[in-house]
Amino acid sequence: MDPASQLPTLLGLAWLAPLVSFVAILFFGPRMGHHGRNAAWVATAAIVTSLLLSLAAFGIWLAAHPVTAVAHGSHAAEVDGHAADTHAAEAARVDHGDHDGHASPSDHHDGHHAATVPAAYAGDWYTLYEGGSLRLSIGWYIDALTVLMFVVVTFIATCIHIYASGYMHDELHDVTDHEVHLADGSHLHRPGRFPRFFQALSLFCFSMLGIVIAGNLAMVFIFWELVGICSWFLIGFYFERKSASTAANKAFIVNRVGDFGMLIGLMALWGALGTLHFADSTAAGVDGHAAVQPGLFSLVRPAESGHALQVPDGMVKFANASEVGRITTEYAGRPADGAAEVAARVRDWRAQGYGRWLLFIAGVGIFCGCVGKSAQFPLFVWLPDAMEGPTPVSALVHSATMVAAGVYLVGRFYPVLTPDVLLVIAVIGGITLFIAATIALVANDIKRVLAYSTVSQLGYMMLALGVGGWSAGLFHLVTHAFFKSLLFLCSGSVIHACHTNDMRKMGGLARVMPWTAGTMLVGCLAIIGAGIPFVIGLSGYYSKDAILAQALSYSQANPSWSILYYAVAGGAFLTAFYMFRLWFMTFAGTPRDHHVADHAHESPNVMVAPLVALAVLAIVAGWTLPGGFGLANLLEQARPIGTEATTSDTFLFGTLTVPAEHLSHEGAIHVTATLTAFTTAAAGVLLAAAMYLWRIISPATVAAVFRPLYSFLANRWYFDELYNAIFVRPVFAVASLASGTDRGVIDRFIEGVAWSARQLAGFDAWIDRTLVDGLVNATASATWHAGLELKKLQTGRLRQYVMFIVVGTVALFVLASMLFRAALAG
Amino acid sequence: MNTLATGLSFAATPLVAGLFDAPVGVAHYLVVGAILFTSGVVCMALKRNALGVLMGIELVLNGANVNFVAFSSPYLRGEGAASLGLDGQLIALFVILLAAAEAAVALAITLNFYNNHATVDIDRADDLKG
Amino acid sequence: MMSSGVILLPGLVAAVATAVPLAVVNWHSVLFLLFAAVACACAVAVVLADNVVRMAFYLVLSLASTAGLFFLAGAEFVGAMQLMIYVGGTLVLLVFGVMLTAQAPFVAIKTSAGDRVLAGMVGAALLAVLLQAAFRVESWRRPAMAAVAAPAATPIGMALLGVRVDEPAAGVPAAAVRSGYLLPFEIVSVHLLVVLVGAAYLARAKRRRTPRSIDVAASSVGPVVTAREAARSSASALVSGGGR
Amino acid sequence: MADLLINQLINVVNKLIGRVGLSWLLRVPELPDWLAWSVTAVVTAVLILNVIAGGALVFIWAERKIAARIQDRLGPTRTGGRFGWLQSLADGIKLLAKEDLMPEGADGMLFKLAPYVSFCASFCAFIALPFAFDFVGQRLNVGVFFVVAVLGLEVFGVILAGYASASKWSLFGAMREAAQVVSYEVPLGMCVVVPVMLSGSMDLVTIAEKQSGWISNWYLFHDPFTFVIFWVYVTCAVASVNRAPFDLAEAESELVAGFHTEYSGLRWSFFFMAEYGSMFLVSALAALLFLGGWNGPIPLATLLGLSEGTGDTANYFVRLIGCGNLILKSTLGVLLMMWVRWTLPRLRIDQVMTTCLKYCTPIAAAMFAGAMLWQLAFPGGVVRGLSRPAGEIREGWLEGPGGISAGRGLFEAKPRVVPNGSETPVGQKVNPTVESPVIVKVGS
Repeated sequence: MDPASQLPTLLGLAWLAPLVSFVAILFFGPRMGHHGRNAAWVATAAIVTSLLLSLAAFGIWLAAHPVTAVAHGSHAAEVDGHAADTHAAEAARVDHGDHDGHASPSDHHDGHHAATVPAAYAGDWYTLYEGGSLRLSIGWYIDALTVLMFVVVTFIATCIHIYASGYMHDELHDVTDHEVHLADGSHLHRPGRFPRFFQALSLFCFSMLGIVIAGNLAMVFIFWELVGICSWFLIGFYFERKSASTAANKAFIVNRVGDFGMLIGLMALWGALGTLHFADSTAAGVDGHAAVQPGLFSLVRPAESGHALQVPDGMVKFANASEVGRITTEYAGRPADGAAEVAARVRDWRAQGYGRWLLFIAGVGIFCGCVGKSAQFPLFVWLPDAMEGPTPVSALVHSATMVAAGVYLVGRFYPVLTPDVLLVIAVIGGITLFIAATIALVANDIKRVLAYSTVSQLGYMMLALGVGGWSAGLFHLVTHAFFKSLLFLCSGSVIHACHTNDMRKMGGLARVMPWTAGTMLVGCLAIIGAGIPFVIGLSGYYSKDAILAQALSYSQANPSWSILYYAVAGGAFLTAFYMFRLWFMTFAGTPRDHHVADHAHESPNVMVAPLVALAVLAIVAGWTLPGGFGLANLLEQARPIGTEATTSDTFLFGTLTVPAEHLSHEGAIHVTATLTAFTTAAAGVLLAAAMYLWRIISPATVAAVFRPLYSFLANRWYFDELYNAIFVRPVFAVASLASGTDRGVIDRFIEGVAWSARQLAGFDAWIDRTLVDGLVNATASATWHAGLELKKLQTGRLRQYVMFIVVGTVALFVLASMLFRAALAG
Repeated sequence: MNTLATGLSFAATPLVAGLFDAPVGVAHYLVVGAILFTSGVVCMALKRNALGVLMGIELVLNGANVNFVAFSSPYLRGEGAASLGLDGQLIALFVILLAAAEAAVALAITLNFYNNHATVDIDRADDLKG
Repeated sequence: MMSSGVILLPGLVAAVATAVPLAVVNWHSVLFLLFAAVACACAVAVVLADNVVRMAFYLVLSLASTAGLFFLAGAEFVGAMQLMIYVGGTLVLLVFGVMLTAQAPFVAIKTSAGDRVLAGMVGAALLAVLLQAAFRVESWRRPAMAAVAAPAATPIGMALLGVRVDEPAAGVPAAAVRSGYLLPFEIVSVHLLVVLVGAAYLARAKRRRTPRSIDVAASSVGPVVTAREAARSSASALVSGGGR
Repeated sequence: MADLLINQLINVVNKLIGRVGLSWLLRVPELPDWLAWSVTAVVTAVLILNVIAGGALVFIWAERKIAARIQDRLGPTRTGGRFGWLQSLADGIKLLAKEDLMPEGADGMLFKLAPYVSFCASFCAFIALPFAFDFVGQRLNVGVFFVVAVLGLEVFGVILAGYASASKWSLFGAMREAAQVVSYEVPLGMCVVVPVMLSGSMDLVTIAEKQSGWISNWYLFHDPFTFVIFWVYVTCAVASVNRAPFDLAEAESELVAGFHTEYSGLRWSFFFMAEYGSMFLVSALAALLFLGGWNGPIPLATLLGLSEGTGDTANYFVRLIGCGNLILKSTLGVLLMMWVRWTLPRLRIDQVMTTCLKYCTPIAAAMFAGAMLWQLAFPGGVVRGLSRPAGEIREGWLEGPGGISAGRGLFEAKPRVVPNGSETPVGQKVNPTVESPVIVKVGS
């Protein structure tokens, strides 16, 4: 069995299957059955195919790299590393054998090293462009994380496809959109767009999988943008609705802002290092045999430095270009010596700190992209509005794919991030999680509550990554993907039943739709991390505890940043509160609006089935089986090199210590974190129950008491207004100024030119009319009168004409004989 | 009578003698052609009857033909005089053909004229006079 | 006119008898004079006659004797052509003359004396010019000794097919006269076809209310009606005959 | 002494007879040129006139008898013996004795001239008609063309007559005849063109010579197309001489007597002679064009060794036989016309036109094209001439090496010096001493 050659093939096929269905639906969608009914089957078949392929790849991976309990400590790490290393080595051999892929960043010669080298396979399918040092290619980078993400994404996407094929059935016939009011007051009546929806869905899955499998940053960026486009399609699916189209545009534009930063990061990396590949790659050298070209990871964490993070030579030289230039001119004659000289100096320069800024900027830039996609603090405003899209879209976008993309990229790019960048990430995540949670407290739209919870959960992940909890963050990403998509689908089925998003109209639905209620309860428990401490819990329990513990250890390591820990704790409390507020308001108690409650009903099985599946996963996803098999340990296989040890660094924000993650499993920290999480969550749930279940405290009075705070939160911290004031208005002002200039100055000038031209033409016309026409008319009239005179000659008497002819002929003869007598003589 | 005849005869003697003993040359034909031509022209100029005009045309063409044939004839060819050779006869042929065509069309026109004006008097065909 | 002719002829005969010793009479010249005299006399008669039918009769005689002249000149094919086509065409002229003008008002459309005088003068002037042009060139007067091939229709046919098999006339550069006549021949044939169609179209029997001619005819009596009916019955055939 | 005398006598007889073309007068030295010419012309004209007049007499009698037989009568039986063979002579005397009437209001001059015009037409046509090799008034190299053209002139007199005798019957007849003749000349011309094409000459003598030999050399049997077109020719010929069933010009049932209603006596008899003359003419033309001319079905003379150049007397007899041949064939043609006349009913004018424009013309055109193609495909006709030397199987311009040049040779008499145009085509052609180009060809 040869994973190095099989994994890329399997995952590549899994990646391309949605593309096939996209193309098929794009061209034949409308012809697929009545109103394109079968498009759903095509898309579902495609995504199921890729799910099966991903599962196969998962199995192969597990067979190749059995998951064992991670014994903490360097010794165990060494063993594990040894195992992984051997695998990588064999993989690399095979690769070099058939030249279609290239080995992991684990260089073969540093066999037994203190650090564990994650098992990974990298390679290129196709090279788009190769020039200078830049090589853009469609390639793969496969490690445990990739495989896991594939399974998660395709699984959730499958559920959502099935769910959507039921949810979107309205689009199968002509639709009257009651939210769109035409000029004549009537409602928009349009044909259904069933195939288009699945077409976009397939493209979305394709793009997301592309990001996951991407082998270099350029490819990541390409699919990054593709995801943006798809989100634009899907959020704006009801583009006739003003709100939907604005939401789509908003999401797109806000993402552009992030992507701008990402572009900066890409430029910094490529300009300084000349490559965008994660892993080492073998470029065919001039002499034909392969020459290993180091990738980003091995550049930033070279093996000879024990995989410790250091500013790569390229960046140092780039930062100190003036010196380099001077030296090269010095050794004009002998470039070899010049290169040697520079190489000799690099160490000193690095010590002087050249290039650190560059590395920082690169990290922050890439993170900017993630901020946009993952809706982090400055740029999270698009996500709640994105709820305008159909609910399956919300589920897909906000659980597994789009927002996950940012977190995934940070995780993937982790080795390159310096502690300073990590701190930035952590702070941003903290702010995000707190703001979003607070807003979620007072939101009444069921989907918005979920949206803000998503944002805050993403903040959790970012914060986890920022404080060094690599596996904690990604673990939460996976679990969150399950239960958040579960929650969305539940809310979808609720909306589907009540035809409203407003929780204040709901209540007491648990009786009419028990399955939804139950599954949604599971989801809520999972998201608040409920569980019996130290014994067992839902998936959220494990991931959240890991985050909390890591935050705690980080705050202990850097006391000045302990605020992060409190943010996490508070966030847990808020999360518990608003989630159960949602559940109580929706399902518990008595119906507030009978008219809604009466025709509420349980959703069809095709929608319930995914709920159950997801609920099960939301429960068990976090468990670690005896023998050590579990997501957490699986992720450990992919832990970036050089991050398992505590690292400390001094740069921008003083000295920062990123504690090793396994430290957070030490007893003290672990216990504290678990208890904190439990208490906060319990408190939140109790408070929610007190306010919405037992009605001990009246929400109204609370709102009245904290009126200003309430309105502040209800207005979402006035973020939209803020951006409106900061960005939108100035832009409008500039635009109006420009248009004013155009209208006032340029148009005036042009009109002036036109006016003068018109005057000139008028004069010209006068000349034409008087002089030229006069002349022509004079000629004409002269001719006319001449004709009148000559007319008399035409008497209409044929014989007269004959006479004229004869006389003329005779006259000619006579004249000729007189004039040319000589000629005629002969 | 007799006096007139004899006087005429004496007057005509040199001419007639010349005509008789001089071999026929191109000039003789040309004279015939000229007479035909002239009488055709005069016919056109005199006849008020459309058919008369047509006949005049025929005469004119015929006179021209006589000239052509005369110039092309191998027997009348003068000393070193340029001769049309066969081309003269060919041209005469074409003239005849086209004369026939012309006669057809002209007769059709005349018939129309007669249908519309109930006459063939071309002096009444002045509807378009200036 | 005829009376004066009656007087002149014996005069001429007498003149011939007195002035010309029969021994030197040239047979060719005699035939020429005969034909030429008939041709010219009939041409003049065409001018002088008033009755259309007679005019046509004289015309036919004139043309026929012209054909005779052609025979004398060795252009036998042209002569035959003349007889066939011209006489055919004139025959149709004659028929039309009968049909259209056999009725009292049209038998003779008189021309005013002034016109006659004027035309006579102009004609005389033209004749004078032509005659003096005819006698101007010396070499046109008397023929020379020349090699003569028996006249043949063959070279004409070949020339019409674009091949020249006749030897060039004396004193003419060969290249100048050797052009074939295939293209003109074709053009003329197409032209004749077009004329046929066009004439048939122009002369077709119009299906409109009885034309004025009919009214006029109805008022008149006698053979007129019959003549015109004959015209109706055979208009197309006659026109096609003319187009031959 | 005596045998010398006898030899002299024989020579003289030979001269006299052999030169029956009458050009022997020219050979008499003391005879002035102009007298010789005029005597020749007069004698020729008289001969032709006799042919016409005698023919008319015979044909009138024949017509009477045939009509009678076809109508199951006896016809003339008394005048001149039991066959009434003097009947037509008696008729002639009666006609001469009749008074010549001219209706009032007739155009005198034209009324008088019309019969002679008609007669002149058919008379002139005879000038170019060869009765045998060298038995021809004036041999023209456009003989066929000339004959057809002049034949067309006959209708002229008819129209004049119709107009001049101010009678609607006459006018009707004239108009009908004009229409009919003018339109029938088209297919007639096409039919005539076919033999011309085959023989490559318009000279009737040449055409006839080309058919010498066995009967299979007649153009009638040259190929299927010529066979068909011969009958087209017969139809058109009958129509162009206004014989029944095409005799609308003198449809006695409708128009009293057509164009000659008003005529009587001698003038009428001239019309009559003209008619019979042209009947004979078209028949002779048919004989010359299709039926081998004066060549009998069996080349008797050739078998007897009496070919050209074997003495004047022999030539004379050969040609006399040929003349008899031609007259026989022509007479048969005339009799055929009579047979048709008394058998078929008269056509209506529209039927006449239909026959001409819808049947004769297209068929003639198609046959012409067919004959042309046949000529290109297998020159020489269906059956190769049986008795003719190979060199004689000539088909117009297809013959001889170098094609056209050889063709030209056919008519290429030696260029002769013409002193002052004194000798003209007319004179030169009458002179029989000039060897025929055809013979030159065959000899060489």
